[in-house]
Amino acid sequence: MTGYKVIGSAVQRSDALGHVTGRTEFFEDLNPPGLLHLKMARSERHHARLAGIDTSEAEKTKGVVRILTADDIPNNLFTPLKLIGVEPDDEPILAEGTVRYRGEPICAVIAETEAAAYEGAAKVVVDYEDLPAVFDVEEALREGAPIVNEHQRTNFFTYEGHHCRRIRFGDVEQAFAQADHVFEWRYQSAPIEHAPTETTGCIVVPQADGRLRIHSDTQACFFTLDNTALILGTPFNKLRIVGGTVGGGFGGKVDVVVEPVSCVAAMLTGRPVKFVYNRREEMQVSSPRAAERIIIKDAVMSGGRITGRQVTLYVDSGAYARHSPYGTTKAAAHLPGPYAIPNVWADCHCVFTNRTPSSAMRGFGVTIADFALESQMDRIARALDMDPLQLRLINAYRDGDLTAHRKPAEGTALIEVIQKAAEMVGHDLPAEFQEMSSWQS
Amino acid sequence: MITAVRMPESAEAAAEAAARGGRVMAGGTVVMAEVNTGPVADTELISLRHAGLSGITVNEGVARVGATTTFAELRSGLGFLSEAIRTLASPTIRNLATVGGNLFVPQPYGDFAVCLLALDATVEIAEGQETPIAEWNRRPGEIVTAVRFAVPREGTWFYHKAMRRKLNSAAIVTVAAVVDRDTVRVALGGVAPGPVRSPAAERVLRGQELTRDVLDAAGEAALADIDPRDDAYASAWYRRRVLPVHVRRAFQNEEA
Amino acid sequence: MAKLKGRGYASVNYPTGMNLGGDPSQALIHSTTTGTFVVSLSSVDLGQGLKTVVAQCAAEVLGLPFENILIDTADTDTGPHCMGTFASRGTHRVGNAVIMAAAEAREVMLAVAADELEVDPGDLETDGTGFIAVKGAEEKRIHITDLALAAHFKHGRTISGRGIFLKEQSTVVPETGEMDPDSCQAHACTVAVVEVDDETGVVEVLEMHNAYEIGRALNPAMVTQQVEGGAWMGMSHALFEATEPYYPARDHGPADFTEYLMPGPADIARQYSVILERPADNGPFGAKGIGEMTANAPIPAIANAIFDACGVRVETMPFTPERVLRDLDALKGTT
Amino acid sequence: MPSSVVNLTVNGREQEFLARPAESLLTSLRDRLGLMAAKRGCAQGSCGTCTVLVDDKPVMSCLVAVETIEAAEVRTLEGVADGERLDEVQQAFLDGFATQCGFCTAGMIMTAEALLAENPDPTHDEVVEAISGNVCRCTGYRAIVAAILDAAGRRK
Repeated sequence: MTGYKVIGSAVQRSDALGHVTGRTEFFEDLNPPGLLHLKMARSERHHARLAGIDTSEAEKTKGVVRILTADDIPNNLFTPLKLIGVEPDDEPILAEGTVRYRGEPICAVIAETEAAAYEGAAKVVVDYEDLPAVFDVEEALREGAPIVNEHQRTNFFTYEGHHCRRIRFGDVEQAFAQADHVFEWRYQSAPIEHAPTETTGCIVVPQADGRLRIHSDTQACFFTLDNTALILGTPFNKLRIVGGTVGGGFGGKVDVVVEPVSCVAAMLTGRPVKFVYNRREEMQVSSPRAAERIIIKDAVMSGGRITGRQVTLYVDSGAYARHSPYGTTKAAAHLPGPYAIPNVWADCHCVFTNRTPSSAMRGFGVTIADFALESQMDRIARALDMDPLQLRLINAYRDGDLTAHRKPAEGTALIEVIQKAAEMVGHDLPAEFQEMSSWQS
Repeated sequence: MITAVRMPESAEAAAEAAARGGRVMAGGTVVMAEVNTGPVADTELISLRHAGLSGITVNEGVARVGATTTFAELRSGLGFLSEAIRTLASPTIRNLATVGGNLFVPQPYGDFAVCLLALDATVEIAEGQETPIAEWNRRPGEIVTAVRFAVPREGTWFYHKAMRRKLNSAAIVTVAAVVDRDTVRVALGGVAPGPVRSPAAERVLRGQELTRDVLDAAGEAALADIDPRDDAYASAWYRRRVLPVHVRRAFQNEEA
Repeated sequence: MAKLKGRGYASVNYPTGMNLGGDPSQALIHSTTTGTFVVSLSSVDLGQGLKTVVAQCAAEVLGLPFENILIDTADTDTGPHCMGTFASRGTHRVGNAVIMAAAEAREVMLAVAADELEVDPGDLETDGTGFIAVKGAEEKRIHITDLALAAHFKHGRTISGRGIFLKEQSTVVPETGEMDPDSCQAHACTVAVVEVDDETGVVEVLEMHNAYEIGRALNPAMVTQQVEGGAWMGMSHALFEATEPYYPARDHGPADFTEYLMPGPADIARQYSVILERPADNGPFGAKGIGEMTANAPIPAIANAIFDACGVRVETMPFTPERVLRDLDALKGTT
Repeated sequence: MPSSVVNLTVNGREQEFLARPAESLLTSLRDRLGLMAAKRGCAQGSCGTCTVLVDDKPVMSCLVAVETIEAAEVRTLEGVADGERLDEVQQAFLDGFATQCGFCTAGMIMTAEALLAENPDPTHDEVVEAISGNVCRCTGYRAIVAAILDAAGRRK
């Protein structure tokens, strides 16, 4: 055994007592006196020029305190990964001149009650001039496609001068030329919502010393604080985030979408403000897992050895970048899957369309790639009339193999989990496959 | 914005309140969801909770079910409907949702309305008049007080609902039917803007043994009576494609 | 009508830690006057159990009972910086930072104990129950409560420690994609057993067999939670979920849990799970991240099982009854 | 806006408070009475996180206009434990690692309380049906179903 006393033991979760007694505090369990409610008037169009925004009726709504537009946000244009140097700023907190997806926030209505905020938001009159919209990644990349986001200039995110994130390892063309078989198939996924039971939200409470205390269900306190401070143009120490209890995250609560506008509302009214997505907003407006399209072309020898793999990946970023450029890089780093393939070529495109901006979600870049890669492995095995586990074992990466991104593999155990799974379901493997090991070549 | 909630204490008072305008609410499962999450045009809610409209009576084989009887109450009150009610939302919702309210929910919800159509139920309106459900159209200010139907003889009631989940899911296709020696009524849900009867399927089934061939023919015939739509659960194509399968399964007692 | 049964396989790896590094997390730890160790963080527990596992790490390093550890998070005024909870980085980054902080605190703890017991710190050991004792002379010992009181009121010392974990940022060579994106890789193989209704295209997942290699299972019960919950999510992604069911059209987007389909408690598969451990050199006690990856292998395992069952190759997620049935029809040549 | 005076017995205590027209029981519990265990996951009856017992029946409190249940008995998760002593359902959830993020837990436990009060020895399928309106996005449900069955066993 390991000799550890606490590590490796199933000690009770430290948060479970609070959960089963209902005492765990989530951000919305705070109810400060004088709380105002913020609701958004959102774009009803996929892509449109905003010819006019009339808030006069909304302002007259009983209980409405104030309405915010883009002009009220100090640094309205941002991108959350600017903290790690990603450019350009491409997304407004509140729409400015153009809306690029249905559901994009235009005006924030602040009111004494939730009902009044909803009613005010419904009374904002927006005059749209529709622009051509594009909803498909490959159509978006075609010449002449309408430009989704002029801050990005093109419908793809630019990686150091390249139109995509690339992997170039070995020579796939030669592998295809020398292969016994070449297989090419296509895969696609739908956008998927994080669907946390607790929706995204925050409550901002102005403090006696002029600072703002932000109660949030963010997954990343300082990330949210830093981005919010940049948007507000305030010193970082004017803000304080109190969080740490999240009713389901799954990557959906790192976008910094509710805090900045709530802070502006709290600063301008001098009162606590709550902005929490309703269920419809969570399902349709909050960023989903990106829809992906993946084309895999493999060079395969008759014995099952895969000698070349070419992958073309399109990640649908929606109208704005958010975390998708990083997710696309993460996908590239994951290719060609857990296999030692000597020739790998990948073009991973982060594409802008007029859909809800996608962003981080549990394993993004990897989850959908695994669907494609492991479907591909099954198809190859069937095409060669091979045992699907043996095909994987033949190609499995081991310690010391150089990955396609040129990092020596270590701590690998793909072979061992395959052997274990085979054992679990009574899938017989010949002796040579049972004796394989990830840490011996 | 809602500025008042009326709570009439009789059917007559409810009808009077409704005649003056306002949104009628029974269990609240539809109306409160709207009130909670967006602007509502109405300024008044008329709650039927205290209008004395709940309760089940069975007289000489005819059941009268008060409009605000919940599905939880109905499930324990009328055994033959148990399976149908099991497919309807979740137990917590069934503690609130009412028989009357179910008449007003849009497809692909409203499975009980499909049952009522198959049962050839009548709808009782506050004024005391009854209308066969197949001919009934809601008029503004009208309050449903009860539904009435003959309890089918044992072995003559058929119900089958195809869902995306095994429990708590809207209908892909709902089939409810009464098939007796001299009675054949087939009602379908999920496949049209409202619940529909299928005269074509009924013609095929009338007087026949419910053999595989007959059921297949009935299922095919039923396609003539539907007008399916796309929604979040299924496409119109899919509903049309699987309708014959589910018509057959409704009578075959197979699992979905 | 037939229910067609099939089995499918998928094997995957998953990176621990934010791609490309440059994502530090810090931990501060100090003892109260009575020997409770407060770990100050700004890290967020999403329900995956971060607070519990890092408390286990602190307890193990300090050699004290789990109950002696309190986790204080997540307040940016009181907790030191953390990049956030994502990318399966929490246990790895924060665990390492806590271990470093706890090791520093342990050194002070042993130094003060050495003063109290008048021995060399190197001769001391912790027993996991709260005592610091002289190796080989267990009667010569001091309890952490007495020790903390002495440190504070007699020696004027804080028993505390600082920790940070930083994986240096790697830049990508844009021409080739050369990079050092991760800290370690965990592994999984899932076998799914499904049944396909050949008249309706409905797929039911009957069983999922999961073999996971995750470096070290810091808390096996919580590992099981992740494996089971993730496999459910994978099954949900595979068969049900889409915010735009008619992609690329944006029509009929589900707006609530009624329309947004996920398997309910009646739809879950029987699960069998086995955990293997191959400790990672850079992981806390060898642990690799398991939070995200558990949803991944089930998806292709189900896709492959569907093919095994009925010959339909699903290429588009989710594998709805409609998609399966259209392909079944095409196979039969009926459309 | 005219508010109504509402009287309820909540967890055995008589409560009188003002509620806005069409205010949900959930809002009253949280905003008027400070009982925060019931959660707002959707406010539409689709998630079950706000489930409480009204006259012993589990209902989604977001769907109940509070003024329509004047004088009702309401029980929330705050009223389940006996002081610091957990009841069997709570203990089974704790011991069975049936919570992760914890947001669905209050609704799950209250649904289970109602089920076990009515049916002390439920089958697996009866437990599954009882919680079929309660969404959990973390656990995959198995541990929750197991905990409820375990709680039934503990009560025997």
